[in-house]
Amino acid sequence: MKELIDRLKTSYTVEDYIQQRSDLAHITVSKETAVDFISHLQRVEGYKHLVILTAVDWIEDGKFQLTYLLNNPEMKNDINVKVFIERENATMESIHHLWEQARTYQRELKEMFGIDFPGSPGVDKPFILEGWHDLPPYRRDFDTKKYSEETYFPRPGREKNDPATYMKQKLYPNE
Amino acid sequence: MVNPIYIVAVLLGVAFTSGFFSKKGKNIAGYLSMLALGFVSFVSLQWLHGFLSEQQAAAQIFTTAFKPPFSINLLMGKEEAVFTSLINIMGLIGGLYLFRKLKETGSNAFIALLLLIMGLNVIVMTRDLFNLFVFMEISSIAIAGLIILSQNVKSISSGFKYMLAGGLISGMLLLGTVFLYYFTGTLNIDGMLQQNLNLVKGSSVAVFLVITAIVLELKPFPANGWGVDVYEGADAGISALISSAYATASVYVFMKLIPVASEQFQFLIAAIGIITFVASNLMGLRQSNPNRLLGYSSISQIGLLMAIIGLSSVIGESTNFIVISILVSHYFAKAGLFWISGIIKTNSIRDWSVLRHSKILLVSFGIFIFALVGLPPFPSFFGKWELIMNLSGSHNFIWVTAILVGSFLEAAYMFRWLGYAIKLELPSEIKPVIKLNKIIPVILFAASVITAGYFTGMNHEYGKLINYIPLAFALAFVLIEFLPVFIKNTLAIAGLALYFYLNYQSYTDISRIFAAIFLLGGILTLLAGYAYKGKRLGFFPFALMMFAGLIGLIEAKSTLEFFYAWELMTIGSYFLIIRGKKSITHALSYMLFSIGGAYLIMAGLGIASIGKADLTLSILHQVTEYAPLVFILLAVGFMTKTASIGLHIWLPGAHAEAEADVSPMVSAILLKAGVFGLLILLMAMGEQFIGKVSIPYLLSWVGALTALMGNMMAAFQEDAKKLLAYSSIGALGYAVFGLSLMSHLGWLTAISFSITHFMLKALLFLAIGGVVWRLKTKDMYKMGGLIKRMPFSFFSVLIGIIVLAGVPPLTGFSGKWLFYQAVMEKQWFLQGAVLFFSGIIAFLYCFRLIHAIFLGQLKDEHRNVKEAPFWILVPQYILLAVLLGFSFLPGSMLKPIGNMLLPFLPDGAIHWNGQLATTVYGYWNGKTVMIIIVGIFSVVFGWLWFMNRKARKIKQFNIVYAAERPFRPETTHFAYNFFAPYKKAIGFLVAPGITNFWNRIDEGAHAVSDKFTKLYNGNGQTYLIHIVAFIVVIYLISFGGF
Amino acid sequence: MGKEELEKRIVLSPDGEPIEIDPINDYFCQDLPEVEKKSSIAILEKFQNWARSRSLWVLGFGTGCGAIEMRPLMTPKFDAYRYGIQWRPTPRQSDVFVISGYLSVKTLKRVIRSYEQMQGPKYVIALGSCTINGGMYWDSYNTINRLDHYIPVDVYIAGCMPRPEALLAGFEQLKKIIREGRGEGANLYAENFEWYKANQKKIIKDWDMPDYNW
Amino acid sequence: MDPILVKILYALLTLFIVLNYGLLIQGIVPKIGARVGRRHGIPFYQAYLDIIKNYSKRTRVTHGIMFYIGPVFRLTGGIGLLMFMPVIFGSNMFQNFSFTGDLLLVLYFQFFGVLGMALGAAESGHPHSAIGVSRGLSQTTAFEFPLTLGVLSLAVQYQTLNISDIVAAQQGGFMHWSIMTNPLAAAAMLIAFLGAMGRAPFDVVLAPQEIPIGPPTEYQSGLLGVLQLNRAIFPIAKLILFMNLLFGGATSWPELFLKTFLIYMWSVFVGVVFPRFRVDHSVRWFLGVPLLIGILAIIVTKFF
Repeated sequence: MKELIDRLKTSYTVEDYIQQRSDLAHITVSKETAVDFISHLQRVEGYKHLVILTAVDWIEDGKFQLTYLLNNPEMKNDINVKVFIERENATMESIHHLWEQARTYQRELKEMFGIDFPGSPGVDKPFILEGWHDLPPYRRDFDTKKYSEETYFPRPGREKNDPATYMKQKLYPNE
Repeated sequence: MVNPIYIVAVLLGVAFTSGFFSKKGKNIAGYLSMLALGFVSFVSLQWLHGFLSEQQAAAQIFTTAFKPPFSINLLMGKEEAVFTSLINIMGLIGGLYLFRKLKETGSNAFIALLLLIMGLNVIVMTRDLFNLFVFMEISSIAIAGLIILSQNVKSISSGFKYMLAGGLISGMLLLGTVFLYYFTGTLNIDGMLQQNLNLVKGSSVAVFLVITAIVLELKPFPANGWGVDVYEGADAGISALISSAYATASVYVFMKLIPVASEQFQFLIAAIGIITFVASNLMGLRQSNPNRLLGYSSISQIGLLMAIIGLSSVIGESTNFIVISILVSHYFAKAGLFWISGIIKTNSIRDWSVLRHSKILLVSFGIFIFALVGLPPFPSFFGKWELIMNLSGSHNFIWVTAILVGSFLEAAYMFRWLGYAIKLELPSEIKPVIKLNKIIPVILFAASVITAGYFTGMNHEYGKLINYIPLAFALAFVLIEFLPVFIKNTLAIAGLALYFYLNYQSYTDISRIFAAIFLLGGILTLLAGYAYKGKRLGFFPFALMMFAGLIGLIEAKSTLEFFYAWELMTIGSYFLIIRGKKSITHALSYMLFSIGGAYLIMAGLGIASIGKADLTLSILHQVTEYAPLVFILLAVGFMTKTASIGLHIWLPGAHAEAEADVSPMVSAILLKAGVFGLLILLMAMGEQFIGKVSIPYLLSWVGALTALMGNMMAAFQEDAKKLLAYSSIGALGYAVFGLSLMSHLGWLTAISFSITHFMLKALLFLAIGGVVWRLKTKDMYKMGGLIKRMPFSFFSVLIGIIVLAGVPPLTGFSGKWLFYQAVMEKQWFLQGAVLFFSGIIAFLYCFRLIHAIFLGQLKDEHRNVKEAPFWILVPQYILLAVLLGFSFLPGSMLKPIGNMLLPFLPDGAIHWNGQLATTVYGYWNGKTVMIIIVGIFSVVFGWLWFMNRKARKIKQFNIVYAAERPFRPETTHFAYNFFAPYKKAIGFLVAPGITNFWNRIDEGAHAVSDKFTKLYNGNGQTYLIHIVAFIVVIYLISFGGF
Repeated sequence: MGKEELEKRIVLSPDGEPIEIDPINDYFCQDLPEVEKKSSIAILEKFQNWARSRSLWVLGFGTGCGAIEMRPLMTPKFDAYRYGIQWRPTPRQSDVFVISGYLSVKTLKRVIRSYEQMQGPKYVIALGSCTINGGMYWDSYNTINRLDHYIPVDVYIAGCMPRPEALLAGFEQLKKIIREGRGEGANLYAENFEWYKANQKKIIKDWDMPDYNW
Repeated sequence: MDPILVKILYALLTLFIVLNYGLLIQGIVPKIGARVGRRHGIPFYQAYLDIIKNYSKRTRVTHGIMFYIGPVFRLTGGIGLLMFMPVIFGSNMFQNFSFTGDLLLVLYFQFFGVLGMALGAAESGHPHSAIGVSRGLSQTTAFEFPLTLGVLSLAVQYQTLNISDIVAAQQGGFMHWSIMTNPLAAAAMLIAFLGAMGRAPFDVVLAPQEIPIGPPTEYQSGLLGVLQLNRAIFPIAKLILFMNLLFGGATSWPELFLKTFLIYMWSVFVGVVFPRFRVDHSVRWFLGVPLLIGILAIIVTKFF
């Protein structure tokens, strides 16, 4: 893996690189080069399998982290390509031309995080939520508890406990 | 009487005078020529009239005091009068047609025309061999002149080829003439005939040379490449002259000279003729250039005449009748077709749809095609009939086969052509210029050929007996085509009703049943015609012609009447079928199967007539020789109409593409003609055997397999009308099986089944036709849910399919029940089981039909669709009422039929007690079954109604859909490939093997035709080699081989 | 919202005339449910209730993780058949709807549709805490908290998850309710139809069906 | 009393007995299956409860007139089939209306209900109904072929199509039964019988898990109740037909119960052992060996 990374570094600007395990590396690249980079990995380096495309909301930094986890079935190792994009009006280039199934991930990201992938087929169609009008629910600034209480008629009298303290109290009342 | 010498004198005189006119005076030359031609036509017609009224004796004329060959020796007899009339009229009318063309070319052209006609006249009339030679030369040169005068490269080259071939031929003729003179000492043909040439040593070579030269003049295969090129290259008007006038003269010369030849040599000539006939027609298949196609057709017709004349010793005294009737048809038709081709001026027969710009030309075209192919009521029909009767009557089966094969091939390309003209897209770029002088000859000849047909019929022993009233009634509708549908329809119905009322008592019992199916069925289906608006051009004459044919079948006393009616029905139905939208190929295959079948019938009747003096239909009762062969030929012929397995491929497309009320006509009514034919065949001939195998036994398997195949194919159709069409095939399989049982019960089944099938198929075709009328599609999967929009049609189809499936208590079950009793009696269980299986498969398509159209999901675009037109529903409900009546009282239909059958099959195994039918095996009471079922049904319905009266009516998407909702009606309606698992399991049984078989035959014929056509490479030298080789081969055969 | 199949559209009839299709109105029955009276003959009603209670046909529709708890009832160990309980694959023929666990909004829509397609009298068993107060999904943005705001519930079975025995006990309870003539959920639904509909429509934003699915 | 009225009353009695027998057998057969599996199983009277329940439903919906009368056709088909058969041999009371038609009427009348039901189901517009009908009809055509061959073979053997005569010919001990005297025909017919009963392995028509119970998927309430009544009567009528044709008929009701029950168990046994056939498989299967047996049966009876 090591020499692969070195090889990649000669032609791409790798912003960050972590070798987590012998068969898993995290590489951070810039938003602009990301698709080119992924395409290189797919076509040249044999990372033929898109394991997952997901996102992390770094609300404090004002960024979304996109995670493209790629697998090389020959070498039996994975590369996680991380891309940081702006949280405001988040958009990213689509990779559905590399993997047809990426459109589904991108549809999900659009619905759950509000990250747009212009040109990805059917990206605006509802994914699992039907008729959702609020903030995208996976954004950390969306208050799911408040939303639930406002929407779903909470049953009065329902108590809630912190499981740790509650169980401790139940099981070991004397401690 | 004007002396025939004036014919020669006037023509020659005017020709000479014309020479003096300068270019400015060519108009005068033209008018003078026309006058001259008119005069000679008058002279010959006057003679003809004289001969026909039998006041005139033949006249011998010598021009000068000298004896021949220094003078012209003419004979004007009856035949000469006929032939010169034909030639002179052709000269006149052809001249009229060519008038402008000739005028442009100059007075020389008129001279050539006059000389040609003069030459041909003398050729016909002369009795002197040397005269003959001289005038053949004159007319050859005149023709070559006319051809070359057209002055385009093609015509000049073809004119040159003509000269080349002509030179060679005339050289031979001259040589032969010289030899003959040497051996016989006379040049007079009659003189030669008086001497027995066979005994004169060495004379055979002379005869060989003369006859071969004449034969070559008639363009035998394969030494006829030059001829074809001439037909193609010359102006159409000139080709018409060659094909009609010149060929007429040549044929007569041939007729004059052939007695000189020995009988063996005559047979050889006949063989050449028949080979020419078959081969030219085979090659005609490949042609797309109209003139070349007509050229092949001309050559083939002359070949046929050659064969007939060569066979005159076999045919006997009717040779003249046959030759003249076929020649006359050819003469009118070929001239007319060439003329039309000249008007249209296209190089491809596919462009002939432009004919539709001029209705009158299209009609004439159709008339000419039918006249050429030999369908009634044209002269060649009678000629061909007489020919086949005589040949098969004298055991000449090979000749009969060859003639029929050749005729069939000719019919194939002729009807393909007709189909193109009637149905192909109009090419936008071509618009024919129609000039009066060109169209009048066409119309004149079209009218003449019909008249000629009538007179030919009147001159035929049995043709006289034919009842022309129905045909005349049908043709009368041509004259009132400008009237609206309503009036014409009323007239047509009134006509059928009146005819039935006046005549039904004169029919025998079984005939009366079929007469009722044909005529009352016709009235019912015509009722639906009120739904049409406008004029419906071209429908009524042909529909009525079909009914005329059908009724003719019933009334036929003689074999000719029967065959005439059969062909008439075919013509009418052909035009009904070709009216459909995409029916061009289906109509062609219908026509070809029909003609093929008709030829088999003709051959069968011919063989049956061996040794019979009196050709009434009763000869079938007394067939002594070749009875199995006769039986098979006739049965197969009839089974082309019942569309039995192997002969069925024309039916589905033809019925499916037809119009709403035509489908029931052709399916419910027309197919019964085949059943009727089989019935009278079986009644007359009884059981026949091939070796030890009974033919009805084979027939029973044919019936069973037809039913299986038809029903199974029906189950897999997407097209509603095709489904019904295949179902008809299957149903007719039942009828054939029933007939083949040769027992009282079997025939009772077959006849009652025919009646029921007629009613239910008319019902279903009308109902589906009404749906298609509104929906404008025939694909079932595009329909659905129409029960809400068309409840009346739904009810018709519901009752129709219950009857069709044979479910008690409706009348369909009576057929099934009888059928089993009959099978039990005859012990043909395996066929019976196959038929039962087919009957079960009927459920598949019955359900599919009603489900895909009326049940399931209503489509967007059909939400406002209206119920089928009132007039299409009226006949349906009349039929429904009758069907339900028979269901309640089955005995009212079955008892009378049983009684009718008693004279033929006395062991009536069925006994009636009220409505209770009993046989040795079982019993059944239609009335009580009906009462019990209706009783139970009402009680159950009342119970349900009582328990469930508050049911809420919901709409089409209110269905449980795995907690989802349907997307659209189109995606929710399950109808396409409905029996997919069934198809997967046993669909291989219905792989289109039979269609492929016929397609391969078709391809094979075309491939052979292709090979033959390659002989003709357009090179004059090659053609000369062909001619020389032909002479050598004939020489070797006649002197070496024998 | 991508429901183009439900938007009004213009199609051409076979004659070429334009027809407007309004799918919701044209393809779905627009009637609202009515209160169905009990039989006026008391003894007949009692007899019918007895039969109803002994012939409970359960709709085979598993909504959440509780669906797995229904399966054991068909096995020899629990053998629910002996109590007259059977599973039917179509709501048209079912009497009992077991809501087996949490309900996302999306599933709720299907539940409502299926419930409305069942023929009355019909009963609902709510299985598991999630149907009572949301259970462990109480604060989820996408699962409902209280089933009885959307469809009438006859029997609640608490627990996360309740065992099959509990489900059987629930069925016994339901039988008792039916025999006592209290199993009138369908009528309750019809009576308070507007309230139920309002609640349903509040959370089902893309309402793409008629108000009552017959 | 009017003899026709007497006949009708006796027919009603037959109908009543058969209906109850059918309903009970619907309870008893699963009960037996359950006991074999060491379960309690449903109560033997469960079928009654289900019917009463369905009739007590307060709402019902209909898709149209054909949907509504489809079940009527079905039940008429079932009752009619029974009515056209002599039920108890030698008894004047239980000949029903068999005087009105022979075996053929019975064979063809089977389709009356099938066709009506198919039409009713199809009007619901539910694609699963149509698929179920398509499967049902396909399978029916397939098993009817060996069945017919078998019946024809019997008809050849006895030279009659009269059911009463066929039964009469089999009297005098089990060695005279058709199944002993014409084993080939019996084999073909009993195999076809499996298809006719619509139990496993030929129950893909209903296929509850795949196309929710096929044709009747939209039927509910009273309409379903009518269908359930037919489900009680129609199989028994078929059983009686097979009993009459193959097993010497019955001279008394207990004999009828015993024989039909045992014939019924034949399809049950096969059903519990074999998994389900797909339609194209079952069509091909019926047109294979069973068909050959049928043909053989005909040939043997005709020529030997």
